[in-house]
Amino acid sequence: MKLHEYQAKQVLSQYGIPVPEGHIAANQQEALEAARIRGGKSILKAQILSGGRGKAGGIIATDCPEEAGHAAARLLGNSLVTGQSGPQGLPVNLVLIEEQVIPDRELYLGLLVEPSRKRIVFMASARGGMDIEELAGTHPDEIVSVAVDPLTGLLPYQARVLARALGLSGQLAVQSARIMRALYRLFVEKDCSLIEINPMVVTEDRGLIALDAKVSIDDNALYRQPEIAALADISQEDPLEQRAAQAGFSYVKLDGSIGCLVNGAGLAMATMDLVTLLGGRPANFLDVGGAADELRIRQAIELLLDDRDVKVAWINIFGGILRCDVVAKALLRVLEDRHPAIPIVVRLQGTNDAKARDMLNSGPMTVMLETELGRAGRLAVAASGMTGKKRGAAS
Amino acid sequence: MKLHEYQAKQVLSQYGIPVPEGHIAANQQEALEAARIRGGKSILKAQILSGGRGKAGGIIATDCPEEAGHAAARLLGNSLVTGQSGPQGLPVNLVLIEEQVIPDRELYLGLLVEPSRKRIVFMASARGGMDIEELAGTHPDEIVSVAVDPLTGLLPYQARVLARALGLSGQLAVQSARIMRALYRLFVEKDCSLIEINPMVVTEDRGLIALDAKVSIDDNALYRQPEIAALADISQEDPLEQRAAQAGFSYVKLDGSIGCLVNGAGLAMATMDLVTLLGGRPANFLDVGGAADELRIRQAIELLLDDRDVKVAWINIFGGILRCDVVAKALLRVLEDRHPAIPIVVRLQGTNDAKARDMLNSGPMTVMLETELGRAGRLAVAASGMTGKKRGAAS
Amino acid sequence: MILVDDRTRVVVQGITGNEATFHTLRCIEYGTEVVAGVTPGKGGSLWEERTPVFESVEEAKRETGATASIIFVPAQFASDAIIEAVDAGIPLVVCITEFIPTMDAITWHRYLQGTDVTVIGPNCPGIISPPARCKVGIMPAAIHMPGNIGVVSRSGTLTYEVVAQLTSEGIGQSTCVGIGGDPLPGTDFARILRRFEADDDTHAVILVGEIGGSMEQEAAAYIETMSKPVIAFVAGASAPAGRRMGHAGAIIEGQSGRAREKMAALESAGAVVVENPAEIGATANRVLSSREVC
Amino acid sequence: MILVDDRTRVVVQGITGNEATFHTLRCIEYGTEVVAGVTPGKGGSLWEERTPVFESVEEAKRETGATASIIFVPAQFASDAIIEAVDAGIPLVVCITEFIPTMDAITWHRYLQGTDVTVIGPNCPGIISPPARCKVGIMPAAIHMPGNIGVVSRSGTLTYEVVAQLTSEGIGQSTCVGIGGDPLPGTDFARILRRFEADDDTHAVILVGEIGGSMEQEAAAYIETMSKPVIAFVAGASAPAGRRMGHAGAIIEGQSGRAREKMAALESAGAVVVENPAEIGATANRVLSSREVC
Repeated sequence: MKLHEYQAKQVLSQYGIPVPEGHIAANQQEALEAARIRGGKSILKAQILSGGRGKAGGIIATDCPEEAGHAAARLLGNSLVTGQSGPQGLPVNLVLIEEQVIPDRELYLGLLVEPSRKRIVFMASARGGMDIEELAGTHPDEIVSVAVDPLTGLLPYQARVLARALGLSGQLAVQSARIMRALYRLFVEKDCSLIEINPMVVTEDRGLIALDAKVSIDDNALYRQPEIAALADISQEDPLEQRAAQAGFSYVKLDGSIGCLVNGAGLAMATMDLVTLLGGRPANFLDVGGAADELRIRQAIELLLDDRDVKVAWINIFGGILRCDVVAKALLRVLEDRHPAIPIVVRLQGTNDAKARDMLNSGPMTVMLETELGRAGRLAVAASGMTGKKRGAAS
Repeated sequence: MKLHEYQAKQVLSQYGIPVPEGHIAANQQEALEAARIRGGKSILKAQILSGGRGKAGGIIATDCPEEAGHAAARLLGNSLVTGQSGPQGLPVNLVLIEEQVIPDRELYLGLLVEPSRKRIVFMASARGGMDIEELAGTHPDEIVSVAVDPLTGLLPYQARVLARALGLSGQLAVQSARIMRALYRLFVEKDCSLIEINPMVVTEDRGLIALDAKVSIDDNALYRQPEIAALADISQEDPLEQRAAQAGFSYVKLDGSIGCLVNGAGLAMATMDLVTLLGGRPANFLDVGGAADELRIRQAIELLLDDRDVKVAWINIFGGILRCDVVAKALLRVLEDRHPAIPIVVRLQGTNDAKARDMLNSGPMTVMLETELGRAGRLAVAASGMTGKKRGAAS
Repeated sequence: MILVDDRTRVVVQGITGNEATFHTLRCIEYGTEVVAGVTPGKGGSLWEERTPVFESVEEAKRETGATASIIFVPAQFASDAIIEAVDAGIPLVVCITEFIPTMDAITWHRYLQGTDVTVIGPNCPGIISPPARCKVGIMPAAIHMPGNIGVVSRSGTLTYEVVAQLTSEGIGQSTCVGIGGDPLPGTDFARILRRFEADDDTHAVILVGEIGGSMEQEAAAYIETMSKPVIAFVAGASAPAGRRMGHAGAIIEGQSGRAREKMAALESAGAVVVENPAEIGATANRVLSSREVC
Repeated sequence: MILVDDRTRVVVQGITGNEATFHTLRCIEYGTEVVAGVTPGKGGSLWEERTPVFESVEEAKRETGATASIIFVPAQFASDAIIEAVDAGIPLVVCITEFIPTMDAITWHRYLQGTDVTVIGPNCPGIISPPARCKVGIMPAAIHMPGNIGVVSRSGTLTYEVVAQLTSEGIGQSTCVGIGGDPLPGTDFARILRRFEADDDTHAVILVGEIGGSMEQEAAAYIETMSKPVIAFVAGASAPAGRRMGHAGAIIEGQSGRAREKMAALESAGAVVVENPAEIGATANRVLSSREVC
């Protein structure tokens, strides 16, 4: 789960990490008032859960409160399309109005969990302000990483290594050590999966300030982070993804036309890969999960049918715990209720597959049964080509 | 550093561990008022830093506030001699007036640092109320110990093992796990060296309550525990030990007549052992420490001279960092200032010992010089026999 | 075979739960020797009127000589269960539980450092060894067939798919290990490959990877030194970057997480990389026939 | 000799402090190869116009090939210094610093678990090996004499006393190790005895214990298996129970902490136990002559 910038800064602030002074506004009036607190210049930042806001016009420097009010009015209520937001963009419901901070230098400080080291790792670079992936490409030697032992936490000597990487000495090094200890504590106590402060700026009069901040939380730990979980902003999610999340599916909307319903993440990815390899385009990733029962399978099928981009549905189930006949029963029920117009390719293997096939063979003609994975994939792709044209012509 | 029972219970309470309701009183009037809050019966407990208070009459059950006031008056301002307090006893300056708790069962729960395992260890027994050393002697199988990994803290499965050792199940086991987690956190966060809750009682209506509590703090960590350090009660220390502590010496008052001044703890113990082996009795353990300079040596010599039990002073220095000539200089200065009446045996070995001996050979006759350890010991013991009689006769 | 054999004695942590009961019965049906269960508060009882339940793993091990554990407890208790098994001296721990917080995984990974314990999972189907008829997991046993091919995978059902393809081609398995889909799995490809390489019963290995992390690249470094053929598939070639694909670990963050990079690393290490997931069995058949492995 | 020899290259942590400067100069005078110092904020400078100072132990090791470290930093920074040395790959760490909180010691002890690093101290005089003219410590060098007797002790000046007695009896030392007076020393008697037993240059060992803990009893268990004679003294026979005698670890808590119990354990393990601290040298002479060790 990602936090908005303003939420991330609130959390940082709770841990004693300096952030710019700022207020959040949901409409022009609030923005105007917030900017008046600032007095003259301020910075407006659209609160969407995506990077690349600057280039997309989501960050605006203003010279007076009135200008801030107007800029807020332009941003609020509209969608902002960034390089990372997807083509529909994301709705701007809040803007953050902050003081303008004049940086001497821009630094990078990030914390993440590195799978190969199995530790929380600090990444630091004196070249802040640019994307870390980009920095890793152009200046890999200027990123220093330090893995933290969970037994000891960040050690003083490690904080010194990081401060040197950031080019800090004296009081600034002492302040950075304090900030890094606080960040580590925050990361652990709030079950973060990522904290990125980019840029962390050095100011002449106020030392280090976290000018921008990204915080992501480990979804598996939200059960013990009720305060964080309450910060979730579902307006930033695709409606189908919201629905899938509520039903407990792993679902990712993609831009193709073949809706895939699969049990298991690996098989679901392999199904997408096969579709793509055969020249089709998957409309989604959908893993119904190990604990799926008839109701959940029905909900998943309906999710596919409700996606207007889906021209063919492919149900690809390898029955283990989940029995194939349960899937067949769910499908028959949906077919009966909704009489879907799109073709449905069904591939059932494993527990009770013969029984399931018998059930479906006596069902409606829109279901194409195939037991072998490759042939089922070719059926789905072929059907998407046909129906894509047919439906396209009809619309 | 040891905490008084009332202080220990305050700390426990801060960590959410249930303790009896109680108030502290420094005089009869306060005791009366505190007992009135209780209403009828209450328990009076003399606050001294020593065990064995019960047998010594320091814990009194009273039936009405007036009785409590009178009992407090009897205890306060007097010394209480217990089996562990030494013959002079310890002054009672405060009494704790507590509600009477009716226990169903008495349990034992302790935490300490076990040197061989290098971990904090929980000790638990369903046989509370008796001394753990005694219990270890009579019922070793009924003490369960669990070592805690500092990486993980007390694990849920370990808390279950301990709860079973305490004979607790259901809600009481859940409560005990909560208490044990809190105790571990307290132990670590406050740099404890010992926590003992004996007895922890099971009550019918209020679950577990810490009826008595001992907490000791690691002296080496007091620099980072200012709140705890402020709780120190020097009234419970021997005046000479107080003075030594202020000067930064390791000093323990003993009941003999040969005052020993040594550099290094091991050599100081060996010096005492040698004195004892030769039939003498050491008046003290005194390690002036590695960083001793002339001033500190002078302070140490004066400490010995000010101890009225000291009939002979034995200065036993193995010069390493500490130069023997510095010791000689300090000694000559004290001799000049105070002209002590008791004999002084001096044994100096190591750095600059020849120079030191030259300095002392031209000094006053009360100094007996000897370089070999065994002979120096025999001189000191022999002198204590003579002067013990002489001074005894003179007094 | 690796990790399990016909002397493996299993303790089931959380045995009295519904899911645990279902799968434990399937394990026993297959032939696994399940000697004990552990459910705090139910010690002293008999599970399904056959298997003794203990208060702790330590007690279970002491009383029954268990040599492996399988964990079915809920996510918030699973890390404690893993460490309890380690502390009890169980050398092989299979953790089926899904959704364990990463911070907990960091702790028990550190705890395992310097021990000889192998943790399979979490969020995995477990281990099955058809020649030993030993299953410590939740995979459908029926699709397996005894043989000489090792399978190691980050997935559940995709492994079943691969195994079913192998079996339908007449290629039996020595041991199939699902190491799980979490970002910090207890063990990794390289360590399992090392065991297969040293195992006389295994003649070739199928590796089923996926996007995210760099475990396939680390495996590739070891594959270069292996004498036995490795056939590899990496799921997620069509997955978009930055999105989590079901498994907590299946997310492309940076170059090394992409399927293309993983496949390239495996291929250049000498593995036969299959692009089409429907052709893993057939490719295995072709490769193994040509190398006369089976 | 053990732990150090004439190839030992020492880095001094906290070299620019007064005490560190004094003792480092003494080490160099004796013959120790001090190759680097570390003081954060002073990296790049030269200590006493001769030895390079670095920002970190890692850098010092990389640049100078240091093989041992000696720590003089204040107590609140000492645990960090120990772990920094371990992380830098220094296999021998001598910590002179006194007054380290026990909670910190618990942490770095856990950190050392599973590593091959030897920590001598804290609160110790260090190590000296007269035949190698290598001193990584603060003991007065002049009292030592090259020879074949190993000395291991929990004390500082009492060790000097014992060594001076040995030297005056004409008995030289292979290596003298002060493991320190803290309750949780980095290493213990048994581990040092094991090294002496394996060391061809050492023919017998003097062990100087004291009250508190049970390290002498653990040593006794090993002494039973030793081929070389051990002469032991335990300080604190006349100390009262429950009082801390200078050293944080020297406090009698329970039976096993008493000198009498320790002496009995050592004696029944075959060590020659000396009661009179003034007779350790003479006893050594007698024992060693009779066994023809020297």
